[in-house]
This record gives sequence, C-alpha cells and structure tokens, in this order.
Amino acid sequence: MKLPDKTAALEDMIATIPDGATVLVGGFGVPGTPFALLQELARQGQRDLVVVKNDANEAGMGIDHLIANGQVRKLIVTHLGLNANAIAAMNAGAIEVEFCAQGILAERIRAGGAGLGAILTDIGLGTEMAQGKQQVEMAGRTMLVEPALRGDVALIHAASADPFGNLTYAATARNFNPVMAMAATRVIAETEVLVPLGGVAPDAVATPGAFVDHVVTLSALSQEYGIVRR
Amino acid sequence: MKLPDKTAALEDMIATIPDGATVLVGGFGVPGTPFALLQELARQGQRDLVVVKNDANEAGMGIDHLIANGQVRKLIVTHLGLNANAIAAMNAGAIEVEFCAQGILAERIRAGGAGLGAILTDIGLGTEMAQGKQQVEMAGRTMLVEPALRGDVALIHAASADPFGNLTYAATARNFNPVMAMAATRVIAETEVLVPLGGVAPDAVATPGAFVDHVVTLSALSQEYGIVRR
Amino acid sequence: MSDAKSRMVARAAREIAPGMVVNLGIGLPTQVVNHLPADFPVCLHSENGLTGIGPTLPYDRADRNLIDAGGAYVSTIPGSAFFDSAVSFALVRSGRLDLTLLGAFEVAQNGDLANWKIPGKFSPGVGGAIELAHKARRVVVLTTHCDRKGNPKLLEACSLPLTARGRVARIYSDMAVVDVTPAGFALRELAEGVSLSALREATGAPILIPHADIPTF
Amino acid sequence: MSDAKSRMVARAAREIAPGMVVNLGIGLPTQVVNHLPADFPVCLHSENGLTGIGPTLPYDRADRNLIDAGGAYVSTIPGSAFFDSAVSFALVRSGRLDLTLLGAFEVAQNGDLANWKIPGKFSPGVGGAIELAHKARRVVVLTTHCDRKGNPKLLEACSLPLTARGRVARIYSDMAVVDVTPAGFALRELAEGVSLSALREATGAPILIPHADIPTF
Repeated sequence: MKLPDKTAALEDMIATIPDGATVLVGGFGVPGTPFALLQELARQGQRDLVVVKNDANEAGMGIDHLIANGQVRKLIVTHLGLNANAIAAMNAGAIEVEFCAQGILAERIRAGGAGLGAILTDIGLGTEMAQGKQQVEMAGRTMLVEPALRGDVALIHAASADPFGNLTYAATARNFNPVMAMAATRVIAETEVLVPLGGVAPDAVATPGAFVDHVVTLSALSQEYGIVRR
Repeated sequence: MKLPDKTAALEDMIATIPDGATVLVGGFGVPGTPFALLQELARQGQRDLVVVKNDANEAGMGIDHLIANGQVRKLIVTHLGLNANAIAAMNAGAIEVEFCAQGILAERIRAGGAGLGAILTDIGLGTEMAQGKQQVEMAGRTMLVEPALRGDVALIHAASADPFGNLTYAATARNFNPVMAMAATRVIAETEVLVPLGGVAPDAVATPGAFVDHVVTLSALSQEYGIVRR
Repeated sequence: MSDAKSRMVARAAREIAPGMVVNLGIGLPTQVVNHLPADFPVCLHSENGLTGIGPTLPYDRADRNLIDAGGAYVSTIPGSAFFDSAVSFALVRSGRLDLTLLGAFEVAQNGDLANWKIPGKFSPGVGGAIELAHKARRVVVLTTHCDRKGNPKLLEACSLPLTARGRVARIYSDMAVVDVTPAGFALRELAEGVSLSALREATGAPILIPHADIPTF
Repeated sequence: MSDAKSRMVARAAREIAPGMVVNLGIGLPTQVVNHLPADFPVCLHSENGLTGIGPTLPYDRADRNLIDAGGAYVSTIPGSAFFDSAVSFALVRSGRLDLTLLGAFEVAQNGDLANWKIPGKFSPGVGGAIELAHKARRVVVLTTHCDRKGNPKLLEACSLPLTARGRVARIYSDMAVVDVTPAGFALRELAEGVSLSALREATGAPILIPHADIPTF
C-alpha cells in the first residue's frame, strides 16, 4: 500500500467551485490566508458565494477582491474592523453579514468537521448575540444551540504538505485552517512547500491528509503574503 | 516575562486527589496510559472514584489496580473487552459502568475542555445507546444531547514536556490525552522526558502548557509501559 | 485460516477502490490488507489515531507506542499521521471514511447490524463500532455465513441490540457475496463449491437469486 | 501616551499575579506588558493561537506568520506554543484564562460591559471579546474615565449593546481604580492630582468613597 497522490493544478481546482458555493477560507489577518487560491477565485469570477472567514482581510487583499467584484452574497465572520470596503458594502446592503463570536465560529466549523449537529453554549446569553437562536434547557440551565457549519469548499493555506495532503502550518498562520480543513466537502490546500511522502513526520502533522482532497503547490508568494506596514 | 515553572513531585500531586474525585485517565490500551500516576493513586488508596477512560486496561495493569483495590465507584468507558476483572466487577455490581461510543466520549470530554455545555449528535439514534438521553429537535432533525464531561483531575502521559507543561505525545499514545488535558480542574502530566523551556518547538506542542497544572518527570518506566506479548 | 475464509477475505479486498480511506474492523477484516497489491493507493485508518497503517511487526521489533485499535503492534508508512481520538472520530463522522469492513453477530435483510452485545453473555462496550457503522460512507460486513453453532447470521430481523439501523450495504461471507437491496438480500456471487440450496439453508431470510449466471469466487 | 494614561497602565500591570494566564485586549491593555519585570512569571495569551507572547518586533525583523490578535508583529519566548482557533477559545471558555484586561465604551455599576458596537456608527463585529468577557476568571477594564467628548463611561446602566452582563470586577482609569461591588461602584485608589469632586463629576453613577485614606497612583 501507499498513500494516494492528491497534487493538482490550482486553476483546475478553483474551477470546480460552482456559483452559490459556501466557501470556508482560512486565515486570521494575513497569516494563514490562502491568497493565491482567492486571487484565482477572483479571476474566475464565481458568483453568489457565501464566504466564511474570521475577518474580511484588509482593503485590496484576500477576500476583499471577491467583495469588490460583487462575488459575495453573504459573509459569516467574527469582525470586519480592518476592511472599510467590507463595512461599506455591508452598510449599503450589497452583502449580507452574519457575525459570530470568534471561538463559537471556530466551534461551529469544528462541529461540522466532526460530524456533529450542533454545540450547546451559554456564550452570548444576555446579549443581542442570542437573538433569534434556538434555546435548550439542559439540567436546569439555558443553552443556545449553535448549529454546525460546513462548506462546499475549504480554501486552506499550509506551510508544508505532502502529496497525500498531510499539512503543517507556520506559527499563527494555523488559526482557522485546521478546523476548516475538516469541515468541507472539497478541501483545497495551497502549500508553500511540497515535500515527498514521509517528509512530514507523523507526529508533526497538523491536518491529516484524509481530510484533504487536493494539494496545490505555490511557485511563488505574492506581495499579499508579506509584512503589512501600517 | 518568562513562563511559570510547574514541575512537582509525583506523590504530592496524587495526594491532592480527594476521595470521590472524577478522574480522567489518558490512554488507549497501553500507549498513553499514565501507569506511574495510577500506581501511586493505587498506593495512596483514594476511594469512591469515578474513572473516565477509553478502556479498563488489562488485568493487572493501569486502572485494573484501582478496580482490584475497590477504589472505583463508577467507570465511564467505551469498552472493557480486554479486562475480565473489570467485566466481572461490573457483572457483580461492584462497580457501576457507563458505556459511551468512543468518539462521543472523546467529544464529550473535548466539549468539557472547550467550555461548552453539550454536543448534539445523531450517533446512537435507533439503538439502545439512545435510551434515557435528552433529545432535541433541530431544523427538523432529532438529535441526542451528549453533555460535556469534565474531571476534577486528569492524569496524562506525555512523551516530553517543558516546565510550563507544553506536552508532546508519541505515536498512538496521543489518543485521549490531548482532550483530557483540556478538561479537568487539575491536570497532572507525567512525562518520560523533561526538556527546558524552548525544548519543545512552538509548532510541535500538542497540548499547550496553559491547560496543564503540574508536570512530574518519570525517572524510569515500569514494566507496564512495555510491549505486551499475548 | 480455512481456504473458504481465505477466499472470502481475498474477495472482500476487491471491495477497496484506489484512493479510498478505509477502516478495517478487528478480526477477519484486518486480514483484508494482506490481499492488496504492494503499491495499491489506499489510506487505512485506525480509530486510536492513525492514518497510513503499515505492516504488523513482531514483538522484538515493535514500538510500544504504536498499536492499531485491536492492539496489534503496527508500523508507519511514508505519509502516516498521528492524531487524537477526537480528530480520529471527526474523520469517521464527517464523511471522510469511504468504507468500513466490520464483523457481525447478525445482519438483517433491511441492513440492520448487530455486532457489539449479546445480553447476559457478552457486553464489553460498543467501542468505536457504532460510529463506524453509522457514518462510514459504505458499510460492508465480512463474516462467516453462520455462527459457530451453525445458526444463520443473515436474518429477517436482528434479535440482538443493534449497532446501526439499515446501514449494511453488502455482506462477504464464506458462502456468498450478498447485497442488501430495498427488496432484501440479493445474491451476487457464490463461493466455489457452494450450492444454491446450501446457501438458502444457511440463510435466515429470503434471498433473491439472479436469473443470469452467478459468478463464483 | 499622556502621563496619566501611562500611570494608569503601570497601575493595571500590578493586577497581574505571578503564574497567571492573561489576555490583554487590543489597544491600551496591550501596553500593560511593558510594565512587568523582565523575569516575571506569566503566560500571555493571544486569541489567534499563541501562548507566551514575546516582544513586538519592528517590520524589518518581523515574521510574516507571527502576529497577535491585534495584528502586531510579535515574537516567541522559550516555551511559547502555537495552536488553532478552536483550542485558543477552548482555553478561554474552560476557565484557563485567569485574567483579561479589556477596553470599554461603557461599564455599568452592576458590572455590565459594552465594548463592541455602537449602533449606526461602529459595528465591525464582536471578534473574541464576548468570550473573553463571559469566561475569563476575572474581567478588568482599562479605559480613560471619559470618552473623547468628555462623557462618562462609568454609568448606572449601559446604553449600548452589551458584550457581557455583570462580569466586570474592576476598572482602571486615568482618574481612579474602581471596583464593581454588590452595592455598585466603589473607589479604591485615585490618580495623583484628581479630586473626589472631579471624579464624581466624571462618573455617571454613584460611587462609594471609603472612610479611610485613599491611596493614590
């Protein structure tokens, strides 16, 4: 036996994403954002997307290209604070925005990746974040039902990958990538470095390849991956 | 700033466990079972314990010492198949046994470690595993409420640790240890090797030290840690 | 292993398609791996936190920290990964497991499976079986056609506590390959030397017989 | 930073006890770290997946993959750990965070906190604030006593959407150290040069004044 090879061409993999898809996008700020996959998605122009991401990047970067192109129908995020374009689009009604508490977004995605229906939490009780959410009484306590969240596609940024899709992440570029890599029907991982099978030590694997469908290797990193001087 | 030092003596840490405590115990078979911590718990003799563990080890090993001593009031496990003593104690009514599906036990403990109230799952629906469990209707589907599970204490086996409690695990000795290390009021980790701060690379940390209360270094590994010839 | 069992296991190995993620249950299913070509592209999963299971090792070469879910000392292959029990079952429940081959006490003609408990005799706990049976994309049973006393395991309805309802798609036995269809059990292949009447006698439910020639294995 | 702000930040630093796990909110709270001794035993947590935050780095020495939750380029120290966002908030929600210092738009005398949304003006999303405020073992606010227009931030009741109900234990401002008690706000310390009457005027709720001498900072 040997492990299957999942290496593929970036353009071909993005071309599998249909209009209307729910797309999970890794990253917290710049680190871990799959800028190359997003650039190609912006170039191909799929529309009516539901984008799930911690934040909306900054103007001119990452998912801001999708927002600027009018490709995004709905954003599910924890905050938009660094992207004035996204806030303007939200205020103008051009995109629908659903805000989630950051750790609850992570848990909803993880629950999707773990094949659960939902999590029960008290986070948000007593605030407007609880409005409209199903409540359950459990052992005398009120809990909010936070439904599992899955994507049709997940776009992941890895530091290194082997051809089977075992992934590692660098420093705080890990963030939402591991949970998102578990929670989509089709998981596309871009990697800075492709190593041969066995090149990632079994104990060092952060996302097991069994969750990953496609591995695309980046030949170079665009400017968006670099240091942001503010 | 520097990270706090949590190294401690094994006997002293086990002595903090009171009668009646709920004790989470890592391990799946031999790998990852904290045999030294369990041996000392057997020696000190705390009683009325609720022990949460994947399995009951084998006769004469690990938690079987606690069962043989009459220290265990209740076991929460996924199976007892390799320990005839445990099955006999269960059948004789000497210990109460609650069986959980393996992944659901992992998720219940993880939910405890993640500060959630419960998970909702369809695992067990249509079987006797669903009996007596709270059900919730969610978006037209019936789900079982599987409550979060926490311990007063968790007993963890690490391959290496630094003094702050950053842990690594070896191969399949990982198993339940990472989720249990998140889910107890007091987390005691035994480690085969103690490395200085910085000795575990930040990307290689499997359990962050912020979850761990005490680190005890094993001077030698008893026979129980070895290969089992059947 | 008897010749009939060996042929059953070899036949079941052909169930595995290239690229699949597969969990082989404890016991006979584990043997299936011995019938795959050396370079066959497949990912074997073990519940205790391993993908990419390598060959079983003798005790003197075993790693004390590296076992499969059945307790056998196994090895890694290039690309193996270790992970915790929560991640391991996340993989099972979220649809990443293409196939599981499980043992059975009883299989019903509607696909119900009982393989974890015999009240009053055998109740060691459900382990990971319930999640494998509920959530693998395809659930296949590998079992002797009858139990040790000669009683049929393929039944109109299960009498034992269920592991999962309606999830079994196919059974590989030492007598036949049988699919579970909306109309009940349907014969697909016969083991060499087994007659239709012997099969019917050993099966505790009606079994649909194709009109065409029946392949043997 | 003004002298009063600087003294407030220095005073807040003494809130941190040896051995604590602490999350410092974006903005002023982040500055608190500059007032801790070099070998002070503490673990700083950042929501984006880091424990053991080291010094902020200039752009030319920064690691593009290593930021804190506010986007600053930080560094590691011996014993730092990286983890994913789910684990990061598991730590917050399960009681492993001993202390969080947060900014505030409004704090009410019952400990209610509003710090994430001003309807119609500022609604960038709640980020991680709601979980920090709900679940840190101790929630402390670090803020100027009044907003830029001179309106008090310490109020009888919050008018803005809440982040958390009744969770604030203490406020460090440029005018005072104020505890939230069952009887409402209670003065603990005064900033140098601030009079009781100035404090009362700048506070939008009654404030209990101790009979004893009031320490200054």
